Amino acid sequence: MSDTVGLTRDEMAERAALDIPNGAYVNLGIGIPELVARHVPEGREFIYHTENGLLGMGPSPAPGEGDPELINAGKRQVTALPGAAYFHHADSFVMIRGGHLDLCVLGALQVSQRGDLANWSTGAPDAIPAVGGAMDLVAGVDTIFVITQHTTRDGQPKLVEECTYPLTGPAAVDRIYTDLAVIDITPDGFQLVELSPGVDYDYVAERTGAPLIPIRSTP
Amino acid sequence: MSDTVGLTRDEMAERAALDIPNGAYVNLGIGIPELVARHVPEGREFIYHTENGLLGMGPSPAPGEGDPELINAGKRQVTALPGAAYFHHADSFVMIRGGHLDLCVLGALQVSQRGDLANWSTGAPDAIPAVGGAMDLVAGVDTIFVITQHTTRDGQPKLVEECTYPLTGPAAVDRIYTDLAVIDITPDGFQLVELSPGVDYDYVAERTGAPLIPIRSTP
Amino acid sequence: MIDKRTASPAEAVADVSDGATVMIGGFGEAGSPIELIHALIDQGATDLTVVNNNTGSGEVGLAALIKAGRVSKMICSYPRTANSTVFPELYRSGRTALELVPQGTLAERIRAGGAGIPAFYTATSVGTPLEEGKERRTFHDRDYVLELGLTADFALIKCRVADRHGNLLYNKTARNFSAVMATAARTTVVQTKEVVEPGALDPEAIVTPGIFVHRIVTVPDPAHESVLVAEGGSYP
Amino acid sequence: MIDKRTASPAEAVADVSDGATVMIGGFGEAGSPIELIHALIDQGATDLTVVNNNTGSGEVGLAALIKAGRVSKMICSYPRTANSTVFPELYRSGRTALELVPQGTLAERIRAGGAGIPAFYTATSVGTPLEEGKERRTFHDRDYVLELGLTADFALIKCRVADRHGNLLYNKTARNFSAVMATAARTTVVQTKEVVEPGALDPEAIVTPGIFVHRIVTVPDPAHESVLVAEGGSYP
Repeated sequence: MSDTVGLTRDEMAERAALDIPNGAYVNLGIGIPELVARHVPEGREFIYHTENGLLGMGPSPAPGEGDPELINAGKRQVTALPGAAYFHHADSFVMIRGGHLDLCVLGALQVSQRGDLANWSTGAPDAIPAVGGAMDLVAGVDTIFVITQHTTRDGQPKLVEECTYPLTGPAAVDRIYTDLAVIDITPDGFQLVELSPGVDYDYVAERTGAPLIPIRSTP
Repeated sequence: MSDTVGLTRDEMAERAALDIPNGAYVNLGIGIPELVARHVPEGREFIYHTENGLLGMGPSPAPGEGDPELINAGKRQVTALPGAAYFHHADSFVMIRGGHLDLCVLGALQVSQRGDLANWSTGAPDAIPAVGGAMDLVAGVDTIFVITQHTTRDGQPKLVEECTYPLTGPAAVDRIYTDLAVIDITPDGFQLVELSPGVDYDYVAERTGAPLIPIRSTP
Repeated sequence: MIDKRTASPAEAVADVSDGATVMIGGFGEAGSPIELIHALIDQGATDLTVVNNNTGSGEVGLAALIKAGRVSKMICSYPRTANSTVFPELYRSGRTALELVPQGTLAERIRAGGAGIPAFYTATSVGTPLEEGKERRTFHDRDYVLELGLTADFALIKCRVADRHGNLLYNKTARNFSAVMATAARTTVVQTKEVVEPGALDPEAIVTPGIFVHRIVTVPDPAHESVLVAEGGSYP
Repeated sequence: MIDKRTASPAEAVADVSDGATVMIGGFGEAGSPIELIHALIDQGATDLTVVNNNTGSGEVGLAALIKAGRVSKMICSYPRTANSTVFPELYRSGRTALELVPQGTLAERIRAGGAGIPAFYTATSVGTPLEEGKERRTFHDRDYVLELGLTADFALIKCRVADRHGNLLYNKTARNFSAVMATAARTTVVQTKEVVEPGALDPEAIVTPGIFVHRIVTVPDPAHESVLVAEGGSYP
């Protein structure tokens, strides 16, 4: 298989969006998760939350029309849709910590077969530690989707038996969308749900750092 | 001395108002304390807080002009002055518990010489216990004034060595305004500050259930 | 299209089950969702735990719910108000239990429940009979007690205007407990005088964002408890 | 007449003493009170503990305060942002300490400080390296950690419009930490684009009631951090 096997970043985001129920309140992490907002499936409406104090976040403003004080958690300028509401940080995390968001889509450095997530630090001794709202999101939001490349740039698996990087939260992740597959976290470990076009089980399994349960055949 | 010795309810409220500093944020309890609002000394401005969600409370509305949903903690209709703000109950008690109010004026069943306050229950076995916001106010507000008749209707002292009624809070009261006198709570106990017109030390001391330290003579 | 409107008060409270915990907004009559409470009486759920600052007055609204024998426990700060006769009788006869909570602690316990905070410390009630049974702990040389977050199956609240998403504005001091309770219930049901389209409300001024609201019922001309009581009304 | 206006940023921060804890509003550049921060740099107070979600960018505003060596400790959730070079250097050289706090816990600790709550429990950080040194406790079969309320000597914040009493409205997502910090400082200093008379602001829409505000300075046309950084600006 070639280097261009599997989904693009945008296709991964589109695939994840398919699994978000209509009317859901959703927080999108920085990076590929931000792309999910471009792919609302026909007939559905999602309401986006950004932890810096906005519910009803819309797309980027037209050039020259933004307000440097209307930004998202990634500190990029955004817009507010009709029905939006502004609030302060404590109220914003009432929504997160109190379990009011339906779903959060995050990036990952590593996900373990138990759903442990590591996405804030490589633990490198000279790194400036920075956590932001990630730990609150994984502790507070019921359903956590992860979008990530299946492996690191140098080919190491990001889906692993045990995370070696510092955790964002234990047993946090529900489902993982990679360029190669959709994989659920189950009590038995990584459960393959769907293969990307042109990808087969063995290709994914070889690049996964823990056992991968094949798609159950319909009985 | 006659039955009409000492201050009226309204005069007690007027006297207490004299000791409220300009610009103070003040919560007034139900009963005689409510009358304090009628007596803002010349040249001063107080901002009244009512714990059910209003800062900048004004006087009762003109007949027929009230809103049954604009009330004070005593559930009487009030008005909102220019510069008022509405907020919910949790935010209202942030102001109280967080020490943001300058002063609170409360009624009392009993005050002990250490400043313990009892003002919510007589502890009678068939009473319906009801506490409202009194315990939060005494725990959170720095300066607590009490306005009360010096004795009960049957002549028992309300200023006592130890409260026999259930406490609202220990060591809470700073100053007491009665029909007979102004009395401070000090580390040494009740300290007479001022006698009402026509009242002498012995008259007050006889009606006080703990030692009353005389007014210090100017050295 | 996100649309949280529900056809009627009856439909909005149809799934309240026996034994449910129900937070009811209001401080005295300000903010009391009378029409939702009356729909709950009609619906018949019983053995309820009700959270409200008071216990209602006369024989309408919350007092009527209590009088109908549906409330096995009240959690409140001030169960004794003018024209409040229903609760005292049931309480004295042991048919309705009471958990008395200082008003600020009640508001904060509800806020904590909605905020995913299981417990917090407060100085309120330290050294009083209401400290009984609570854990005491010292921080920075002052004593505090541990209080637990409070959540509910349903919150029934009243507002002035809502949009289809459930963004709410209240009327003056009717905001009181309602804006906090909206955050602490699995299902928050709102009666509003008016529903507007998303975008009609200033996003800077919204008090309760729609994420906390699940059902909206329009009651254009809600009854006032004091008026009903003055008329000697009773429900049903 | 209650009037919290102060003549200048310099006057508003004149009494910040060495060793003070200063909360500074803003999330990135949104809500950052640049003019107040620059006045604080001019004023000279040092050995400060600063609470902010980030550590500023470029060499203006918060980053300039850090670069000037005035900050001995940062309490924040995300000290690493685009164009943030000042803090990393001082941190690596050990000249500025860092207390890293998850963003929601930071907001809630500040809110608790303002609310008279010395401590609360949260599930955030359980099972992670940031749990270290915290007390763990189980409620309803889930584990939580104890977090302490956070207060400050000063809060420096920015708003859009204030009245003389200190009632505040903010601009969009510039509200962020500022409205919480206003409650948690002994002295809250606000820079506003505009001051209006009491009564000009809708009492239903006020975000920060005046009780939390002590000094108001008018800065009609505040600088934007991103513009200053793009211009290669540095302060002083």
